Amino acid sequence: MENQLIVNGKRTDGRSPTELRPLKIDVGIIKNAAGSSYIEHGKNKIIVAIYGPRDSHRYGINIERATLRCRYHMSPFSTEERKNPQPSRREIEISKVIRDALEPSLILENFPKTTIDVFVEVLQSDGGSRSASITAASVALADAGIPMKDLVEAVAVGKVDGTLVLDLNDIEDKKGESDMPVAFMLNENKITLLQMDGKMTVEEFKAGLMMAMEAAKKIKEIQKEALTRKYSSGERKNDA
Amino acid sequence: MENQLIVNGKRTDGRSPTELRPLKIDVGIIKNAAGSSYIEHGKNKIIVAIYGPRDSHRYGINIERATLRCRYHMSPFSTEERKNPQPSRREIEISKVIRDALEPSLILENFPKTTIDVFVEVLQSDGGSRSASITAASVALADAGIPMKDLVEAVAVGKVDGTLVLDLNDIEDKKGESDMPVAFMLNENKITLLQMDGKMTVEEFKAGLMMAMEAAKKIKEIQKEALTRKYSSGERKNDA
Amino acid sequence: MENQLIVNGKRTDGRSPTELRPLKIDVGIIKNAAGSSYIEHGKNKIIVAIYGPRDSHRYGINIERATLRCRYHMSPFSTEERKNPQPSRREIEISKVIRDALEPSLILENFPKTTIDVFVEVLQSDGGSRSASITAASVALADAGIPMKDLVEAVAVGKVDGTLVLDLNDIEDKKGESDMPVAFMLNENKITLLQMDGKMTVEEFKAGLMMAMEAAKKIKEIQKEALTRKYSSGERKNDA
Amino acid sequence: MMPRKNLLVSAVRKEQIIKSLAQGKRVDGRGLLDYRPLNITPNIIEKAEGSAFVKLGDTHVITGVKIGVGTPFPDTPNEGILIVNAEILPTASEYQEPGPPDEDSIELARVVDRGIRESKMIDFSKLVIEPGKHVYTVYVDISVIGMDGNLFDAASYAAVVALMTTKFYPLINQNGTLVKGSEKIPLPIQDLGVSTTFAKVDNYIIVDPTWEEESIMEARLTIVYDKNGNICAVQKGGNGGLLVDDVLKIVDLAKSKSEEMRKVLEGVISNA
Amino acid sequence: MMPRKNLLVSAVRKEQIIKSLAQGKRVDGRGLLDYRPLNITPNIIEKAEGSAFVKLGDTHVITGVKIGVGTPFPDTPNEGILIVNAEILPTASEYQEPGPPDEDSIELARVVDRGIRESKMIDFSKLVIEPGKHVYTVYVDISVIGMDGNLFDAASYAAVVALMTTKFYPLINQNGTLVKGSEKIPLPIQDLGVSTTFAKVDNYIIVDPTWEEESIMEARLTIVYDKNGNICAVQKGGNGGLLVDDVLKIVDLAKSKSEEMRKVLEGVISNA
Amino acid sequence: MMPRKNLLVSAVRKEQIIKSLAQGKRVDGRGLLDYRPLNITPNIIEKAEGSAFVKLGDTHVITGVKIGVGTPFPDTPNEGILIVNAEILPTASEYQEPGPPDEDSIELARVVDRGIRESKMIDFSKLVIEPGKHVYTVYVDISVIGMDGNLFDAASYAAVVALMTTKFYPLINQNGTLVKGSEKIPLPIQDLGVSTTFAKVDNYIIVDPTWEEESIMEARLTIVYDKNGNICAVQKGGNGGLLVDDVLKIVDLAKSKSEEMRKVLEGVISNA
Repeated sequence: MENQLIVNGKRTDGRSPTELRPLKIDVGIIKNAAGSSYIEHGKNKIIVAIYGPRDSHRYGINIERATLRCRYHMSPFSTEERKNPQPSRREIEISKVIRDALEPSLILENFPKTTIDVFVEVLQSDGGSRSASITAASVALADAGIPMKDLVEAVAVGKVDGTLVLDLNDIEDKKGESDMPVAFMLNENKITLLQMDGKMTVEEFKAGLMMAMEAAKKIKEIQKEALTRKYSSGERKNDA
Repeated sequence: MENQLIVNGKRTDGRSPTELRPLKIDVGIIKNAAGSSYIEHGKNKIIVAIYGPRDSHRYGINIERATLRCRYHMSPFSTEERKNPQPSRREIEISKVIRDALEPSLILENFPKTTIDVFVEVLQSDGGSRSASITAASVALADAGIPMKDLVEAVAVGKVDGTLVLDLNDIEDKKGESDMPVAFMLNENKITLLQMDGKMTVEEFKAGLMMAMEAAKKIKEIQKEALTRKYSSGERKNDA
Repeated sequence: MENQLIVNGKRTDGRSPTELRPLKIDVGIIKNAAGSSYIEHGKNKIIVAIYGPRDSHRYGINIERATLRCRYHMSPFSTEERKNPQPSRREIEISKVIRDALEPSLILENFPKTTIDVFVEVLQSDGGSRSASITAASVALADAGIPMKDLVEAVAVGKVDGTLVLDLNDIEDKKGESDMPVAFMLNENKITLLQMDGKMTVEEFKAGLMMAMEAAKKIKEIQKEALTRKYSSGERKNDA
Repeated sequence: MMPRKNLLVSAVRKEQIIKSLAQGKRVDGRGLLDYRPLNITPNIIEKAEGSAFVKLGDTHVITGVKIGVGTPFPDTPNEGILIVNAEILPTASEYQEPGPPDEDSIELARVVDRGIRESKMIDFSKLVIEPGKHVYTVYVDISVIGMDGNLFDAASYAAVVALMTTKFYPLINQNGTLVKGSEKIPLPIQDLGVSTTFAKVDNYIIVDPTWEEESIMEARLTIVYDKNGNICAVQKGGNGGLLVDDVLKIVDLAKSKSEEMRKVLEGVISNA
Repeated sequence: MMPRKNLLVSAVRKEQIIKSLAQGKRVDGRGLLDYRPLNITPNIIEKAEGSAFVKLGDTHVITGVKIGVGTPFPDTPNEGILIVNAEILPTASEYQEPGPPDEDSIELARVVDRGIRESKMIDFSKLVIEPGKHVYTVYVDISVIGMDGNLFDAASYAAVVALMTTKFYPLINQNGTLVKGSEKIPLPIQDLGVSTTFAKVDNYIIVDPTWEEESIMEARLTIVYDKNGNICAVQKGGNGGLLVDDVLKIVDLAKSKSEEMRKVLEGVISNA
Repeated sequence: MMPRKNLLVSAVRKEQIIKSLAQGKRVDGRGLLDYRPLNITPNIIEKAEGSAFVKLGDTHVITGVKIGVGTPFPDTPNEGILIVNAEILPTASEYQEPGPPDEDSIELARVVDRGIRESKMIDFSKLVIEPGKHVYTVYVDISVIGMDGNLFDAASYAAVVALMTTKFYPLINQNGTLVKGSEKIPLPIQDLGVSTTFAKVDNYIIVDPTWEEESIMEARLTIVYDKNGNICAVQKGGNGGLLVDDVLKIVDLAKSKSEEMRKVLEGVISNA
């Protein structure tokens, strides 16, 4: 039963092991935000809004650089079973790792004593919602004009029916042998998020990393197109 | 069964449709407060204390006028079934609409950067506790010497057994067809609170509004008497 | 059945009515803390860390002296049944009475506008955990170099099978007739904590107080030895 | 307890808004009694039994409906349960802090709840699986994504469209076990309450206020009409007052406006 | 964790208070061992099974008693349940912020609870409906409306009077269903713990301290005596110490004072 | 949502640390790939079914294991339950405020949880008392007492040693009642995941970073290996990035290092 997730080299949704799910990004969808984006990645539907940099009066704020805050949150209707609207421990951990994934790409020294907020709302969740959130958030940060060294893109790899596969969907995430989301800053050849659970040999781990990196290159093209689409349409926001 | 709430033109507590329940107000009952009042309206027993204006050090405080805060809270023993002491969503909404009902009457520009607190405690609840709270709070604000354009008084009207009635008691509130609390600033011919649920025709709505306004005039007399009683007894507080 | 707690003058753990349980104190066990201590008193295993004096930016901080804060907390594994990690009402009350027990001994005027934190963690609880916490906290405060008039030591007395006994263990605390923890500043002949529940005659109460005071003298010796042990070993911290 | 921070509207801008109203026009070009463009997408969340994405100008709201099973309240053993919850997300505006629902979110949920409940939109007596034991719970969750005024109408439209287009698998009691039915069914809908919101800015009564307009308004009045022209929910908002005559006038305006909006909503639903 | 803000008493006022004590008088005219006027109104809340409004000078406390049905604790299947809860309301003083119970409210509830429990006031073995399954839960809710010192005694008096005057409908097990009895019954009362509170200000021991006095006191001692003259609860308060001799003296003073207050409470109850 | 305050490391100190690393040594004298002294005391809490006190340098962690009875999750009726909870106590450092678990505590608990769960350390199918009704709940509570870096490894070692040395009374179903067995049994252990943590400071990869090192690191990588040499959990930490080559290198380093630490842990356990 369990090894029915890949049949004749095709996955439950018809993809090959190294194929990405459909991925679509829109930029600049929320009026009040400094930057925003909307991503559909598989069945994930996620919205990201950036607020800031804004002066922070919080005691203990960093006086040398902007402080990045991040909230990853799932709407109650985003999951099969209704989700309690209160942040779960899972959401709190993911908020942290998303922040850690984005921060290396940003030049925060330009905005001392300020806060930059990344608000991620998962309207519908599928496998890989944290990866999709990072991909979308990086675009939204670019839309907000936050100076960055590179875009960040994320995708998961994992092992399903003993096979390495790219970009796990919900059922593969739950029933597969392992799941490993990775985020990249490709220009610098850097990894900014890396988590794994399940079991993998060292060789599988290394091969999976390379598979994820190849996919990240494709995702980066989609990110750039989304930004170009907005900024070539003459809606360019002032950097101020 | 249901149309037993009015029998021979008399309501469950013997009143006629346009009759107010007994209403009694005392002023200045809490030593530490800037102003205070106690109201009995039907079986409602409610205490209101005013603190402030006091300097506020809260970030984001209004620098042009006083900020009005309001808490409406029910004691655990105030209801038939013991009420959980934590504020319910109902109490939070009512706190807000009471604040919005009182604020138009106050001249808050006199006290920039300060906070004025209205603390309402329902010791025993009956139908119309939010209306009684507003009536009492306005008197307590006057007792505190907060400059005001007019007193605010509130009362509910509603439909019971197809008849428009004034000042619903508990059972009428629960079993009747509709309930509409209204607060007035009579001098300016203004409505500062208006809520309704249940069903009413447009004509009933309009007639109900007029019925409430007539009752508000009577309530205003009781408010004024309560204030006169205190301030003629020589206990007058300094405005400072 | 119930009067089996003392048999032939011996208690459940073999002690005589006026005998202390084994009591051991270590000083200076947490690297980051300004002061710290570890106490084993019966089966109680408790750690105390002191942080501060540190500048406080809290609104309303005392500008004439240091503000003492205290948290008494039980680890989830410290009790027979797993304890919910959230602070219970019991823990909140005990935090308060411990603070009140320690404060009279400290010269807080030396550190205006600062906060001194006393963090008590009960790793394993037995009867008398609040008393042991006070005994340990006073030593930790000395270790932190907070100037004090005297050490504070605490111990409980109570009535078990009609007999006055010293230093109740868990079963005596739960099944005995009364429990009375007392804290002393012996130099000044003062009591800084005193609670009691259960029933005692006035005579028993007075005799119990004296019994506790005698025990406190012994505990004070152990406190002093612990401090001497650390400070004679050349690890002395600078007062700065 | 504390009022939310309002949008700061400069004195110059305020004057401009009022001057425009005096000339019968809003600063965004609308007439005083015109709604902003309203765009409603039903079934946007496949994982929910019902959903709708409403764009009312730049006010964006998504509502999802989930159907669960619950125990009825002891005093209504023969009725299903309605739970309405709203969160004004921190994405919505720079003044919205993340955290548990604030008073504005709670008020929003409660007003939408009353509109659904008091219009008798759903026949809750038909949402009983086993009397006193198992009933359906209808969760209506409102997420405000973007904030530009008139949240009540946008959230209400999203909620009613989501409910009208909800389809769910019924549960059937087979020898004491609840078994999922084979075909999805709609909710037992019997009415449709339509919300309209008016604001008084200076001396002018306008419909569908933007946030800017709300920030300088005297007060706001939301009225829900059922299909028979009865008023079934009213909520005044804002820290000013309304003349008694304003209220009487708004009630009439709302009646005709609600009929207009009812047609829009019914159109969306029939095309869903 | 943090101490409450105390009333700020000026140095001049403090001197005045102490000078007065030296002359055997409080600044409000009382003797050192006199209570303020005590006014107790039982049955003030009709919706509660028991209630009392206590005015001890300007310290005002209302306590309500509600009787509910609950499941007994596993280790005491044959005992009813007591739940004491206190809130120092924000109406009580300018230092009281609204919010969940602070440490002072919690301490107050716990000290009143111990006074009731340890004096064996209520025979909980008689509050069982079905052993191990259904017992009565006695909720004692204390609302402090006005704060002027000595909350412990005021709250304790309000609680014991409310309990002594409680009347409730018993529940009777009829073939597995709990049915309301036809006539109200009182709680099974077997004792009455009486609280008295002393404070040490400068070198003087006084009873029933006002807030002003509490703000400059060394420490406070509350003692509860049962009807047989046993001590059943003690609580020291305040951030100073008491001499051992003070404690010994207060214990004796409290005994006679508690007999005096017991008569007052019994008078109120018998007239209720 | 907000990052924790880090230790403030002066520029001079930072330079000193890096200069030392360039010479193949840590400022505390260790080699780049050496752990600090590791001291583990099992069974330190008699009231817990399992416990361990771990000192990894000045990072001190106590973990207690409690076994309770619970209802299995509906989708896993034949499995026991694991609940891992961590609190970085305010005793641990001056930056740790008391309060509900912060994001660092939650991340710590979740990473330890994954290490236990994904290594298949415990055979949860053997922790069932009655399928679908009663299963054992294994509570792993982590209290961080002192903080000096590398919490993940210290907490993980404390957790696995506590679990390996846990002994508890089984519950036996006798005619529908759960009865305590007469002899304690161990948990059904089938593997042992070993965590190792590496950090990148300047251009150097080091193991077991101190807090000072973590405060100036680029990033951190924690890897858990099972007994067969499979990776079963990974967590990158820190607000910088790691070169892809660094990750590949660390994975290999971690494998041999985990074998070394496995021997240490097994030694402790076999002597317990």
